[in-house]
Amino acid sequence: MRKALLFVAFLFVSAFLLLAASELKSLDPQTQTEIPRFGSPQAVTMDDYFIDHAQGEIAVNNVVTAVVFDYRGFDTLGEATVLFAAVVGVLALFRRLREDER
Amino acid sequence: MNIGNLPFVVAALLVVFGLYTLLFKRNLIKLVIGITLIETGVNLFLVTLGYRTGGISPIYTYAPEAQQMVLPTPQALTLTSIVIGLATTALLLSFAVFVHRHYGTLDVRKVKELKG
Amino acid sequence: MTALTTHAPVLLIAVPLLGAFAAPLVGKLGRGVRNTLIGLIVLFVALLAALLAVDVFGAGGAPTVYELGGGTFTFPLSGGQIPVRILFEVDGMSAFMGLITALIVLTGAVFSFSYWKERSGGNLYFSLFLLLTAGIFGMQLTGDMFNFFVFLEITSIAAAGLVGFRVWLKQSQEAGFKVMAMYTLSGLFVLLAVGLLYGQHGHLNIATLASSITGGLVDMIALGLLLTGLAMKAGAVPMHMWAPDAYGEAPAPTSAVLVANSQASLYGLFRILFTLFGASVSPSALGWIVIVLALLTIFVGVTMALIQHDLKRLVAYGAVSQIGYMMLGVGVGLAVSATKPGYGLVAMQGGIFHMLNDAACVGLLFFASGAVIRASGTRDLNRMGGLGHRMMWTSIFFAIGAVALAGVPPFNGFASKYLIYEASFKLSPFLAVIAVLSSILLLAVFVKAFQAAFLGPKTDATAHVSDPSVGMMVPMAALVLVILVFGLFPGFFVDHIVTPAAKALWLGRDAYIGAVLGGI
Amino acid sequence: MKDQGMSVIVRTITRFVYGLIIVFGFYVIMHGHLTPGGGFQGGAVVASAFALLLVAFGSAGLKGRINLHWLQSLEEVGALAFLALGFLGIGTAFFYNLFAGSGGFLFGASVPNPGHPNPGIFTAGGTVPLMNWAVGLKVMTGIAAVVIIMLVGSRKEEAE
Repeated sequence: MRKALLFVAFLFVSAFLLLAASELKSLDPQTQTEIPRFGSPQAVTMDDYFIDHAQGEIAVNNVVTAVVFDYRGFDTLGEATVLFAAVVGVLALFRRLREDER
Repeated sequence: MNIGNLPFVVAALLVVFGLYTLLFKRNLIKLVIGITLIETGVNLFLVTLGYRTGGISPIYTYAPEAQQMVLPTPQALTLTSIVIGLATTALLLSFAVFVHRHYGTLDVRKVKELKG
Repeated sequence: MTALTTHAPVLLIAVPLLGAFAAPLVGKLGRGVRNTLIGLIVLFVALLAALLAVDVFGAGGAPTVYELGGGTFTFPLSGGQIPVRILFEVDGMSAFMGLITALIVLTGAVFSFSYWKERSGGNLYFSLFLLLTAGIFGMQLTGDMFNFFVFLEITSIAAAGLVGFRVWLKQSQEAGFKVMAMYTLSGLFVLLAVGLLYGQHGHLNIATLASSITGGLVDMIALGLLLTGLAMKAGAVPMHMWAPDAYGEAPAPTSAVLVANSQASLYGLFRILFTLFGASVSPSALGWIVIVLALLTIFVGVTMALIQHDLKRLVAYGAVSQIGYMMLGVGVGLAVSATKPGYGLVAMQGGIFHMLNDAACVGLLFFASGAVIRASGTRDLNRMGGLGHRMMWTSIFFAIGAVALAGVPPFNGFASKYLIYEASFKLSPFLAVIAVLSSILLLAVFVKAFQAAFLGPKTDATAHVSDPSVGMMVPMAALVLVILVFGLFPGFFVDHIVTPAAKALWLGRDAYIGAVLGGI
Repeated sequence: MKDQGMSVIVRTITRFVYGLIIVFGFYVIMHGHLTPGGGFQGGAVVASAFALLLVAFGSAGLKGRINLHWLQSLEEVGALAFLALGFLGIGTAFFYNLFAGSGGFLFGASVPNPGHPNPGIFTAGGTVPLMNWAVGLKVMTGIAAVVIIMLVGSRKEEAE
């Protein structure tokens, strides 16, 4: 019974997710009609800024690297920290224990 | 349904598969696989958000002149979230190893010391 | 000095990170050197948080912005331009949360020095401890959605590592897996929501997003995902399964920091409800959702605490129920924030003041129960008894923490809970009745636990126990001091630190956006 | 056959290939600011070479080749270097790119005619290439350490 209810809820959620994903829209700049979102992002001010200014400001050809290490560099520090935390966590779990701790 | 948004639908489908695995599987390793599937779906969704039809990758080294480029931010975000996913998966699998060491099983119905 | 205050938001994160990266290397030189380093770093961080709070509250809680890697922009930005770099935005609420974290981290680290002395893996333990600290500070200070997600994940991984740190206990491994899975799931919800918001609006800064969110379908899906994910991470009731396991199985000092972590998620939730979606979604509907979650959390937390036999787990359920009181206060404030009557601000003050009080009381209770379990060698209340004769100070501290958490008048828990009762009664008497009854039940729970653990005749089993060493007594005494001071002079603190924080959240949406976009 | 790794074919090919994989990884790290890739990707490539060694030769084959304590210390050094590079610009703001376009000898060149394709200037980018190196060091040692610990740790359990 509980499993059946769970399954119905799951079907509901997944139908909602799939529909929502397929119905993402954006506005065609020329014709002002709604077109599928994929392939034509709408709000691109920030990204166009990166593409236009990465070479001038950071002197880097690879715009993604400019974003990763400079414009959003603190995210990358956080990401390196996450990896460090995972390594420390795994090391801690597999560490050598003292005799009285086994 | 809108066929133009097929990549988003595929990403959502991966999330749905992951949710199914999380809800209906009883093995710790399979739960980890479910979480990884959701992660992959979300990453795919992020990276497809930035695609511009006919755009080239946002790198100026030997690029064709005056071509439209795809958005760089989603790629940076995806890179970050992939590494985070790697880290969480590593820790989850280590916990699974230790649960197996203590309980002798990976079945969630038998790993139930903490209840109530 | 001015340079220190300017860079305070980033130093609060970078300095603990420095300690976390250096701890395993420095630890090779010996335990004393490592403890000195950790102590200095934690002290520096606490002073910095206090300095930041003085600075922000001196300006009445108005937001200040720090641009990472800046140099090309000045604030406020000229019209039409959007911030492209990561911004930190500190207003009264962030500074207030920073104070709570600093208090808990300082006492927790000092307690850990003694608590973890005879255990293996101290270097890794303190490394994870400082990573958790940095993550909590980051969640509270950042002004960028994706950056918030990154810090959320840092706290997730560090917290799960700490929960499973005592590898030889089978329960800790089960709890660790559960916590990691739930935290990852909540993080993925937040990431999906951030992706949706980015795809719709094209930026990631909270202030710019807040000014461009209109409340369309995609925005509402993102709101639902954020609400679910952050309530899950805070331990609100339908998603609370991990919380008692985590608080109960983690080493005692880190249980207190885990509570601060839950409060940081709660802060993120409030920031999203008030600032990000404050103008586009009906606040009364959102407020009632939060109130219902809060009532469930209070009720389930207290009733589950009633049936526990495990001292640490009992305190853990108490901590879960207190999350509900904070949500109740802020939820009432949110529900009436469209008309902004006087009691709405009182509710906000109550909910926010209770965060500070809860951190102090729950921290004290976790420390005391950790000391008791360490001394008696058992966690089962039925096998304890008579510990009060030999652990007099610990029992007094436990009693003070318990009555303060349950909201008995001269202590600080009463000061904040009274504000919550008063304001929620004005919205609906039913809410106040449930809140008061649950507080009385919580008092009964703690009386039972106190009686089972500390009272009773001296037995042979308790002959060898004694009060813990000075290193563990000092942090407990410090928290008792905090509880007494806040309980005896609540008016001063409500006026000077709680009201600016509440106003920053309740009324400060335009100021928060204006600090980035220049008064739109 | 216990813990001896895989067949002789795999071991021979691994001996030829793993050096090439490491060199390719270092190339990806070094040219992160010019071509696709960067510190994370290159670090992951180098770590995959360690994982290949581990699979081919078993945990016994790793003895004498890789020292876990060294890996751990190097990872911490990489993380500290990354943080220190962030602290370099604290005169302006944390993570301020101090060297970019400064004309200094440490990656200080600036790009002529920005906004247009070029063959790539290796000495440009300021702190970005340095951060690539720091992150690359961190990621290669970190992932290698995780893989080795998890494999050796769970092997030990089977032996008991």
